[in-house]
Amino acid sequence: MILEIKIAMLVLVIVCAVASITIKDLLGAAVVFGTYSFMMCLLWVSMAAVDVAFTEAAIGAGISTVLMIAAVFRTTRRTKD
Amino acid sequence: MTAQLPILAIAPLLFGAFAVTAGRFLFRRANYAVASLALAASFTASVLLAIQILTQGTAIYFVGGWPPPIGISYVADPLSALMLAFVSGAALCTFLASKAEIETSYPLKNSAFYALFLLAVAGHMGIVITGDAFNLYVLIEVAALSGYAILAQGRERAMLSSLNYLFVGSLGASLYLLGMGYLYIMTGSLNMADLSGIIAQLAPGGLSGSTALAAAWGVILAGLFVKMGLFPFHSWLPGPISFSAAPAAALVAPLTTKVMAYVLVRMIISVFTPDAAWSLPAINTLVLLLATAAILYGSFCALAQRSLRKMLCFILLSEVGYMVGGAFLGNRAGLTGTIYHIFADLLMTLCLFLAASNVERGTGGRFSDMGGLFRRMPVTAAAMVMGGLSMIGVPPFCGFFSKWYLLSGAITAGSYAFAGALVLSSLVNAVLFFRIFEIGFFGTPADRASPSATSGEAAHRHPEPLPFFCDEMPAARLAPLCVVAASLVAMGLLTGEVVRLVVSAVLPPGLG
Amino acid sequence: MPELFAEFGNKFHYYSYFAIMMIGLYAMIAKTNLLKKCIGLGIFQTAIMLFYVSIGAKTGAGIPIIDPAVGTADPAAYANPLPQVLMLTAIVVSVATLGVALALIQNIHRDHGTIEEDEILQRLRGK
Amino acid sequence: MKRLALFAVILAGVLFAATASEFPRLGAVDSAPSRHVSPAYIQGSQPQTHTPNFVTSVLADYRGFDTMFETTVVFLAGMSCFFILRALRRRGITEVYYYRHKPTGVVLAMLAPRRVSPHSSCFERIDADWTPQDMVVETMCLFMVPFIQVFALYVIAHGHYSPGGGFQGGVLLAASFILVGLSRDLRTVESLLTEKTAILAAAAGVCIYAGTGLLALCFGGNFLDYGAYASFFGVAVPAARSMGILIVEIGVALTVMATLVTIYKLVSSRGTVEEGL
Repeated sequence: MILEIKIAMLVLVIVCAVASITIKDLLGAAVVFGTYSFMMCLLWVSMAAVDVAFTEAAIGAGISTVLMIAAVFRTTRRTKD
Repeated sequence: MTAQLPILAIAPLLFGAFAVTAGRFLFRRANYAVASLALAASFTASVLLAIQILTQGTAIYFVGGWPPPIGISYVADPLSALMLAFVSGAALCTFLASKAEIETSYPLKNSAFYALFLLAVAGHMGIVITGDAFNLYVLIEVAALSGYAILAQGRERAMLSSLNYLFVGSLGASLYLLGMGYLYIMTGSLNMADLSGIIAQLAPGGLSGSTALAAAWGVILAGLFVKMGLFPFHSWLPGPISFSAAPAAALVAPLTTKVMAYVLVRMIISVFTPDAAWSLPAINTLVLLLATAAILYGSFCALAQRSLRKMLCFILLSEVGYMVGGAFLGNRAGLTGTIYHIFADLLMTLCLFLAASNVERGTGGRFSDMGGLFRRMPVTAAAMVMGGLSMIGVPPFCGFFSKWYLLSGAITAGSYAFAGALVLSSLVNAVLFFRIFEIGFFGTPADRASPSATSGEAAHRHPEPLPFFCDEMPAARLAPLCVVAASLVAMGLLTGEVVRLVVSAVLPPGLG
Repeated sequence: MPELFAEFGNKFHYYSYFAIMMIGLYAMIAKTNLLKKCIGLGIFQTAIMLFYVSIGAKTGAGIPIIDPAVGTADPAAYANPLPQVLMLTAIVVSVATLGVALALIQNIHRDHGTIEEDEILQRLRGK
Repeated sequence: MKRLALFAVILAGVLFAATASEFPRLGAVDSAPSRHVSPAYIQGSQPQTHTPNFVTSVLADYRGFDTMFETTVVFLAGMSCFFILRALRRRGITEVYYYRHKPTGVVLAMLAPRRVSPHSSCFERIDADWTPQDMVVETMCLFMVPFIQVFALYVIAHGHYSPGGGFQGGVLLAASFILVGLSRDLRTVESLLTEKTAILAAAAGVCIYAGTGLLALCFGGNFLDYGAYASFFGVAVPAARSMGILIVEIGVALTVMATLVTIYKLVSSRGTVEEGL
């Protein structure tokens, strides 16, 4: 895989990680965390780890995000940090 | 069939857990019996395994028929076989002793509790016997995840402290995983025996020759310390154990910290080998310092507590300091003391927590409620005296011998601060327990507003002389407690045998 | 100096994994919101998985499924399957932990009406 | 506090970065992990287990014991959520059910013992926070469900030859149920896969895995040694291992599906399994 793309994906992963812990809206944070997982999954495809990427796409970006959104929906959306 | 014993010790727990889960819908009344049967089968298998290993020597079991390092292996050496028997025995005693409490603490959900309990025990037993570093991580998670769930039910703060435990525990397990990643990237193997050989090749003169291996050791230590609650990482430990319902605390408190200390010893003996593990003076000094601090911190915080279970939690913290400190004294006596203390402390903690749950049920957990304890609950109080004396370190009990080894190790190593902390902590323990004994023996019985007699309006007005066995628990709860208390003495009397057959058998012969 | 740059170029991905790990750790230590802590834990665990998966990568290697045109004579033609298997396990463990954490958080919200840790502690102290 | 945490974290990061000096560079073919154990998997997978996908053979056979405990962890997560969150209804608590009259849109609130028959043609039960739903979204989502499930079964069954296997297939199966829950309501999911069925299926899945392992003892193999079934199936050892892998993958998929649906149901309804998202 081309190195520049890999670097770009790493940067995106870091940006998503920072964004998901700084966003003050928990629903937004949960969705950005899903994006983070999906970026991570792309990075793993670039490292030839297709099984792991498949699992991460299904579990990390799919089910985890749904569970987290359900929890936000049943608790509260606002936070002060 | 004897070759299959290592797996037969764990399989009953797994199948028992699945059976009680299904049993919630199929044979609800028999669930308690099924769960105890699974625990008893597992205990039998592990005792048979321990006898076999102690007479015939180490056995290695290839799971799936694949030889290591390709497959996963179970290593039953004298240390792990005896520890396995102790863990399953402790779980069986806790389970038998707290039948009534499980049924009242978790109404409608007791089948789920049985399943979680059995899987927690299976996880701890797997940690003890596995010979594969990554399998250890998965088993740590099995043990921890069930622990988070069963500790969550209890008084109002139980949920929050259990969640805190979940965060810290997952962090610790992740750090262990990271440390294993360091080892894997340097060696390419995950099997403990294989790892040990490759590490000896890569860093013949000790870990200081390789930054990555030294870092691996540091990260693994950090993860294990977080999991076992050594001093600066202790904040998660007192909360869940003191706020949760009694059966969960009596299971988790004796097992978790001891099994993690066992993993530490296993890492020193089987993965890094003692020479390499002790080859970094900076880590040794730091860890000894932390252990000393943990002993002092635990002891002094225990002095400030007003309730029995909280006090025991802080004693637990100082005991972690004993085990970690002994493992890093850098000599044979210290490591012997640590290994012996893992067994001794498991028994002592189990005895005290079982007694404490009886006391809490009979009179209430605060010291002020415990007046007249010796008259009201003589058997429980006697067991508590035995546990307390062992914790202080009075000779016929096993607590004395572990302290003896640790002290001699500390003096050989010239680490007088650690030796001083050990002695001081014994003194503090004496103060703590004699204070309880004093309240229990000379204190006046509080009004009988105990859980068993809350409607005692009449008792207020006509205080009658208390009958002898008035509040004592039924025999089903006392029998396991008595067995554990008796084993404190038995373990103390058999110290020589244990050290000769178990500890000397696993320590490398050339260890100074 | 050029050696230092070359060293950095060879190792930059390790540095970025540690950076992601530390972002997660920071969230777990400094954030008071319990869900944010969950997200921090997730980030920390994923960074460790990334570290493992990168161990298994090989330059010019294909995915770890037999390609009949290549055969298995040369192991360097396939990525290392072992770290991938380990991380499959770790991913599943992390979602299990997340599920339990969310269940606990909901119960905490039911009991205390908030999921900010400092507010809950204040209320408990107030009682 | 935050500054201190930031400082500590940066310090730890620098310490970690300092330890990276001895690591092999990314993609090194001659690093220790590439040379030591993994070639045995790459070269042994096809002749020993008849499985071209190394990840599947390592996951379910060479290191099948890890995977068994991993499945146990999933099962444990489901039981933990049930134990922590499930609000089991006791008698004597009154609840309100809401029913919507379809032709007019009038909503009835009824106290618990009384309820409209679930088969009523003109009333439908709705959530307390019900909002009008878009028919297009609902219909399309329900239309997708069978395709997702067929793909999930393909992923499970084809795990030997392509990326995928029990976990991924199980997650996809769970996702199909969750899609129903998101687009329709939780009661439809509950009627498709009741809590009792889900818990029994989760236990059965792990039992299939552990039972496959334990049964091997009867045929003279070690725990999880699928090769011991060769005489039973009447095939060669590698083929027996391949079949064993398939059986345990099915168990894994069953557990993962049932557990994830259970967790979703509990988390989205605050433990009552009455009203979802």
